[in-house]
Amino acid sequence: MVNDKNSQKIVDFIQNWARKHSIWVLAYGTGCGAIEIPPTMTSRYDAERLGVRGAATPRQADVLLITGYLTVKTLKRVIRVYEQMQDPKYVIGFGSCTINGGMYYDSYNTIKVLDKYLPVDVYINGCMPRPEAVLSGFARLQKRIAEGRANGAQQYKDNLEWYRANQKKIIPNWIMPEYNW
Amino acid sequence: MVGTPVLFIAIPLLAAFLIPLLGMIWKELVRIVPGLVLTYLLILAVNLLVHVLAHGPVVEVIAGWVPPIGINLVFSVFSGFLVTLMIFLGLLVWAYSYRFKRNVDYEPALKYFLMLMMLITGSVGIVLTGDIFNMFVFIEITSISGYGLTAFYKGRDSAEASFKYVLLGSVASTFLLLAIMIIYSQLGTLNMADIANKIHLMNPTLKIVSYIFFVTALGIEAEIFPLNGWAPDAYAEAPGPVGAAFAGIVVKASVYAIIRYTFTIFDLSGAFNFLIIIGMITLIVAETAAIRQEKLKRMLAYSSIGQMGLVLVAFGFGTEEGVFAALFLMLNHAIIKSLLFFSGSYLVYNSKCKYIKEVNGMSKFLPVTSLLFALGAFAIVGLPPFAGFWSKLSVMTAAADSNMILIMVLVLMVSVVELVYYLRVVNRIYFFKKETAIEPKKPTFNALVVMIVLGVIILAIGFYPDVVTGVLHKASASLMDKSQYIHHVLSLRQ
Amino acid sequence: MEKVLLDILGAIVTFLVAFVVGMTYGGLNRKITARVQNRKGPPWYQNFIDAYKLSSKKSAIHHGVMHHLGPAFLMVTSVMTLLIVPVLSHNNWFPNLNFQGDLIFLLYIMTFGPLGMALGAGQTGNPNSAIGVTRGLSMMVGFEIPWVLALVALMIQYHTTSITGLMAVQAHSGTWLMFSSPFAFIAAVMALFGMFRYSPFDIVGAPTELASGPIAETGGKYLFVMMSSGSVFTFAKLTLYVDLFLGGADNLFILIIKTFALYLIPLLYSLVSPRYRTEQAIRWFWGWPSFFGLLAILQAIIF
Amino acid sequence: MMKELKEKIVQRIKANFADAAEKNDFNYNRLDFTVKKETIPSILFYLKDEMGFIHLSDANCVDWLEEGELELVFIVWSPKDKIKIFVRTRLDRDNPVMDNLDMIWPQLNTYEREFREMFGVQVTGLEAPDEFILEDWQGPPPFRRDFDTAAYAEKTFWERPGREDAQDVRETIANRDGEEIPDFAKKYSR
Amino acid sequence: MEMIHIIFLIFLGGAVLTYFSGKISKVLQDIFFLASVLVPAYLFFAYVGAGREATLSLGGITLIWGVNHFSWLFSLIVLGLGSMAAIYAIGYMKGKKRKGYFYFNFILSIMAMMGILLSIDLISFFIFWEIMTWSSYLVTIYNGHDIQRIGIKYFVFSAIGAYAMLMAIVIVHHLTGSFLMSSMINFYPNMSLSMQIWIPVMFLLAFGVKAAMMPLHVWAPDAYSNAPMAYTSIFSGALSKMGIYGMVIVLVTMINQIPQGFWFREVIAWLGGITAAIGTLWAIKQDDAKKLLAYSSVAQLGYIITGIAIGTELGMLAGLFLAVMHALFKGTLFMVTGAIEKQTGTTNFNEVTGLIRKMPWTFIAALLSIIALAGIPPLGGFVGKWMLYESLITSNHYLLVIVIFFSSTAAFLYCYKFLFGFFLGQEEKEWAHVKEAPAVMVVPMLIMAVMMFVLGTFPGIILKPINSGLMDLGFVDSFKHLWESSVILNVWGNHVVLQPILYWIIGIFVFFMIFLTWKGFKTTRYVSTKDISSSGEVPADDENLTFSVGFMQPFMRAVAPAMRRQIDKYYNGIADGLESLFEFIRRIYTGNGQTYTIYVIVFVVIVLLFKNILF
Repeated sequence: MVNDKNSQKIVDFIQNWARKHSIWVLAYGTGCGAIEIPPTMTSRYDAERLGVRGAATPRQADVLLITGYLTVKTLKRVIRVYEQMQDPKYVIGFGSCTINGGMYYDSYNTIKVLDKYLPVDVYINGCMPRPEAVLSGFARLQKRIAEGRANGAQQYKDNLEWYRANQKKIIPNWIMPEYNW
Repeated sequence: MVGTPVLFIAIPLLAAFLIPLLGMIWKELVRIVPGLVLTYLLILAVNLLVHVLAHGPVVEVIAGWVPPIGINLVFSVFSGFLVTLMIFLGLLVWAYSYRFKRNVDYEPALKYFLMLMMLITGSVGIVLTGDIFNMFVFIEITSISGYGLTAFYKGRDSAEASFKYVLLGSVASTFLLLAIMIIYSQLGTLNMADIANKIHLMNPTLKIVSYIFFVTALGIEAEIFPLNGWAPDAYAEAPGPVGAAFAGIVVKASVYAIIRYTFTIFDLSGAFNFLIIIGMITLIVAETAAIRQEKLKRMLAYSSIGQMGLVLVAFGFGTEEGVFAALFLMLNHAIIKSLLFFSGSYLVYNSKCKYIKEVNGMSKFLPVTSLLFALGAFAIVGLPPFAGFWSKLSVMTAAADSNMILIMVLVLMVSVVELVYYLRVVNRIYFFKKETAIEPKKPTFNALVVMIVLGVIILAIGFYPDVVTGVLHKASASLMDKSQYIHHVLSLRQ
Repeated sequence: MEKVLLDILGAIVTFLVAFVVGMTYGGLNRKITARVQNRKGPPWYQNFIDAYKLSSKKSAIHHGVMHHLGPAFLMVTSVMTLLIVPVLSHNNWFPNLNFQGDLIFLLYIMTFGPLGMALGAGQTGNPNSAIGVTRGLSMMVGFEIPWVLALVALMIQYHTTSITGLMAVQAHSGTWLMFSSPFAFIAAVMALFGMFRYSPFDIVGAPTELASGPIAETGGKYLFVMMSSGSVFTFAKLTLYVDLFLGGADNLFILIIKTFALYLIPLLYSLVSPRYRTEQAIRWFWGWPSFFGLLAILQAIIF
Repeated sequence: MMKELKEKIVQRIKANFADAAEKNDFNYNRLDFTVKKETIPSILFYLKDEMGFIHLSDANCVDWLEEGELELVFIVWSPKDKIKIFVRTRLDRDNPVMDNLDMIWPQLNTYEREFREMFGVQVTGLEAPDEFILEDWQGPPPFRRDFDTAAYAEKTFWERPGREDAQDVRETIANRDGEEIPDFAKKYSR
Repeated sequence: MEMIHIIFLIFLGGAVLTYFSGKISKVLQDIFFLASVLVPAYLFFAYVGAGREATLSLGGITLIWGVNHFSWLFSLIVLGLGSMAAIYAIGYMKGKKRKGYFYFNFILSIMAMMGILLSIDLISFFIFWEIMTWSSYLVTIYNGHDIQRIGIKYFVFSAIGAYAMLMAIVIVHHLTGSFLMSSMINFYPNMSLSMQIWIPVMFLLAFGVKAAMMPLHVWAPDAYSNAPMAYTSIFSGALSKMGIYGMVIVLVTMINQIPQGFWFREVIAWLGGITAAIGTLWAIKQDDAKKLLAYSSVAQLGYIITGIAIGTELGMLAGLFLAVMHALFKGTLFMVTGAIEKQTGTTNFNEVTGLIRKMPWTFIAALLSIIALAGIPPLGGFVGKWMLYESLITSNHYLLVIVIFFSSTAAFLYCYKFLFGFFLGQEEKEWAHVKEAPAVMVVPMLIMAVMMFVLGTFPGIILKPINSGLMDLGFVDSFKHLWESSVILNVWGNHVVLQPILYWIIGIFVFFMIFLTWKGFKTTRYVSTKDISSSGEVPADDENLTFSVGFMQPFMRAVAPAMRRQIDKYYNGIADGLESLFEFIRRIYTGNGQTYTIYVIVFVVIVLLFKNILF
């Protein structure tokens, strides 16, 4: 029954609908962006009405929200957290820093292009993006999930070697466990 | 072969005097002769005891003068039992110390065995004699050989201990003589049976005073608190086997004397309670003092004093059960304390100060000795199935039957204290690491045999007490039967 | 055999009802919380979506057998509790395991799951999980005291240790135990705060401090089972309280009204309370609630 | 008052440390001494133990590229006198070596790790993990002035295309999503 | 020569043979050891039934041994647990020093326990009681000189108890003229009131020490935790039950005969309850498994004491059932601890972690025992707890039930601590080499674990002998009235049928187990315990992340006021005071001859002064 293409479609549709309306966010507060999350979640903007909800650990989370610049040191942790998340999982790059380095474009220790290292599904630009922008980002993610296009995790899995190479380029002492699925 | 009681005094005395002469012939005879003599005496004593058990006490008159004028020796079941026990212990002490100081030279061995024989003679004499002045003489013989044995090592400490013994011993002689004088002035007789017969004629105050003097004098020998100041030092400074001899022979004889005075001669109603009180005080003070001792032999000495206190308490019940318990206790004490002294002196053989802490970890080097010491310790605190349990049980039963609940509580509490200090030593032997650099001394073969024999006896009595209870019951009955004693002695008049 | 099959069928029905009602309560909880905080809040069916999403996660990890089976232990507790508690008074659809359901049995079976889950949490090796578990178990010792005091008061007052017995007492006298044994009710409700682990007693799984504590390593289907088990357990507990104190229910509608009314008490209390530390929570439970429990026992002995 | 106090302190330090070059033209409660590298431990000890400058406010390193030297600055503060003293010393830039000083103030340990990692100062006797802030660092010490940050970043990290011409991305975004740029926003776009 | 004689002879001879055969061959020693425990056990169950008697006359006293149903029940505990522990000990003692010493005392302990149970007269009861004491003492100090103090504490407490019992025995002998237990019991109502109070008190002192009843329990945690684990399993499992055995006899057969007995039982029941609470609280605090289990034993014995002190039929059933269960699960838990000690060399929770994948069978045994200990259905512990609560409530002990329940709930804390500390948590590199314990150790544990499971479902298996034992003590038959083979009931007619519960629990468990395992089976994967979500940090191999120090800190903070007072301290104060008193007495002997002479004079003067009072 599951092999049947149409029923698979229906199942996919329902699953994507559920995923779309239940987004558990692991906010990795690496930079100044972390301060934008509380207003997004609380009364003023109330992201919970979209089904967005904080998750405490990567094991439970659906979305990894990277709020701000990543140094080499934090990148290592972010990769680790991402790999611990359960499939399906999504990444939101938050703020200019994740897109092109932002104001840290010439810093000696800050990565500038996040999607070389992790498969980013949605970028939210701005420095800082306001909660409206964050909500818009979540809406965009929901849209992509519903359309089945939010397949960053699949992309990561397929191109693991490329991502690894990029990661290892700036993290020469690779001591992390291998990503094994 | 049924001998006569006089042999028990004559033969060892003779042997004691002959030893120096024989030593001139062949040095080894000094060591051999006492053993032969004691073996012979033991055979004699056992035979006589068997005879006495069957036919009643043997009374022997010396030099043909019948009592109450002459001197007589009484071999009743009670005294016979004690004599047998003493001679047996004497034999064990001899066997244990056969190779004693062998390598040094001839003179110490000569003195040692001579004085040992004298000690046995005196003690046996105390038990056998039926005459109070004669008893005084034997007590002096015992004491003097005791002084000598205490000072045997000729060191500063042993001389001091011996001097204390002499000091208190002379006080004892004084009081004993005083008491004898009072009695003789009142009743005009020195024969025990005769005195017992006439004691009601005596002035009550003088009777009490003389009894007190007797008890004081004999109490010094019998280690009653507070008269026993000499004892710890003497035990600690004398050679190990001598400690056993003191505990097993001298003290027993003195206790016998006290008991004889209390039970047979005097008719004081408060004497039994008096015995209980002084016995109790002795027991408590000695056992509690023992727990804080730092030297092994001193600890054993205090333990020995405490046991004697318990024996007095048991006698003090005044019932036949009490006497039975006391005799059982004396027997066990003689055997077990000897074993403890024997094995304990090997545990601290080479140490200078004989500290308890120097026995640490000895079990690795002296397994058998340690085991026997532990056996002795377990037995003396009265753990079943070893010998000590049965005597403790009989003491308790006797106390309960006399309604002495408080005494029971105290005795048992003191037993706990006793348990603690013995266990501390045993734990040190087995479970502590050896810290001091003292070289352990392997026991000689004959010592080992003696200790094993004692251990076997302890186990035998523990598992099957019937081997001794029969004799003990008869002995206690014979002590309780005062009129029979008087009758047997005085019937010789006719 | 037929009876067993019917029992199983009844159990499944009960389970489904409990699941739906419990999940709905969870959603309503979120909605009410949001409204109190002047938010719009998620829809009431949000919990169903979350549960379905969790169950449809494509992957899951475990740290060993105990971790793998921990949710099953938890589920056994929830379902067993549910099956022993009589859901409706006179209804054949919920025959359950009403073997004179015993309160003492219930007290113990209710600890089976937490212990099993604690073992699972322990095997993850995550220090946060272990810390959360110790806090949870400690708190359990806290609230069990007033809870047992209340139950013992009921048992000795009405001479029965079974729930059906207590229900019969209420049916017979016509008064709810909540009125005839008010102190026991107060103590039991205060203990309920601890059982639900809502604020102020939510230090067990404090998300920011402990990374949600015992479930820190649990995701996907495991979390789904735990979540459903929690919902079922919520319903079972509330039904138990309704049976004990509110006279039970004849039909589902009344049951839902009663349980929801009861559910609002800890819920609303949680909305206005900050968080207690563990020892504060324990002492709180050993304070007023236990006092009321003792009063209940006194009342039971005297009357 | 303050001046007298400062004068006294200067006198004491001059008396004890002959090589201390003093610069005392400040109006504030501040003194400034430049000493030789070897004198640093003793002067710091002296200030802390004898003169009541028990608080280490800061320790810093300055790269004097033109003079070929690194300057270490220790700022100590006396809560009693309310005076702070800058103690400076110069190290050879090519071979910067200093002694470990964290026995004076334990917190100096952290500063010394920073010197080591960011300026390449060799601290002899320092017991601390090798990495401080920069994990997996491969380049030269980044706080030296001859370190070309931009070049290093360009070499090590990817640059997103479009960045270099500094063009406003909003138009692009607007075009892509079919949005209108509001009038008020247009003035910001170039 | 009765079979009972033969059994004792085998024990004795076996002990000696075992001791000396060690000099010849270690294997021979093991064989002798096993034989001298297992053969008497077989002989006992095969040939000795209730009603058999044997006598031995010693020292004018006739020792009588016999079996009734009640002692048969306890023999089951002793010999059953003893056999298991003996098999286990073979593995545990392998390669250890002083095996002969250990085996010797092990056999003697079992012999002594059997002797206690078979004794009909008080003297043999006392003899075996003392043999049990010293043999267990000798094993307790097996581990060396650090525990000398502990051993002596144990022995002193035991000796005080035993001597109190000895006093009671000789007083009874004085009153009745016989050493028979039955004559004591029959004569008891005719005694004076003070004797009616003191004799049970003195007996209970002895039994309370062995049963670790508050405030006599202070020896137990130290002694239990320092004995070799193979022995502690019978020390805590069976030896402490001798105290319970005696207590039952005293409480039920003697005290029940007088009206004041109610208060007696009340006091004992409360002491039991407080013991349970205190033992539990202290168990939670421990960081060492042995200590934890030791305190836990104290607590569990508290339940048992409460149960039998209540004295109703259900209470007795509960107490005795818990006694059997306690022997099973505490025996197993000590064996588990021993196995872990054997394999890792330590039993400290702060050191050992994550053994579950290395020692799975041991874990299963531990898990089942812990579930039984915590009283969670469907294992046997629940049945006992259930009956205990029912009996407490029906006999109007309302506050006591709260105390018991508190300790029973708080017990979860240490239960979890035990399992977590050893088996769960991070799998550290330090313990990567650990292997499962040898089969000879694992099999006894598993057998006992299975027994717990069976007893949880069919408690009737053990309730039957308990019932016949209680009938021997004068209770009415409670079959069908309080219990059936798999049903327990209370006096209000409420009953729990255990089998369906078990089926339901297993059924639901299996269902969800399958659900969890099957659903997304292929994408479910195992990850190591180093792979945890710790804020993205990657713990290094040698980095110990296990949380075990200060494990129950929050709870301990909550109950801190209750734990400030330790009974131990009072005892230590008494001991120190006594030692200084003894030191004072010792100073009477000054070592000065003149002083001694003065003593003599003073003695004579005093006696002469008081001569009129004395004589």
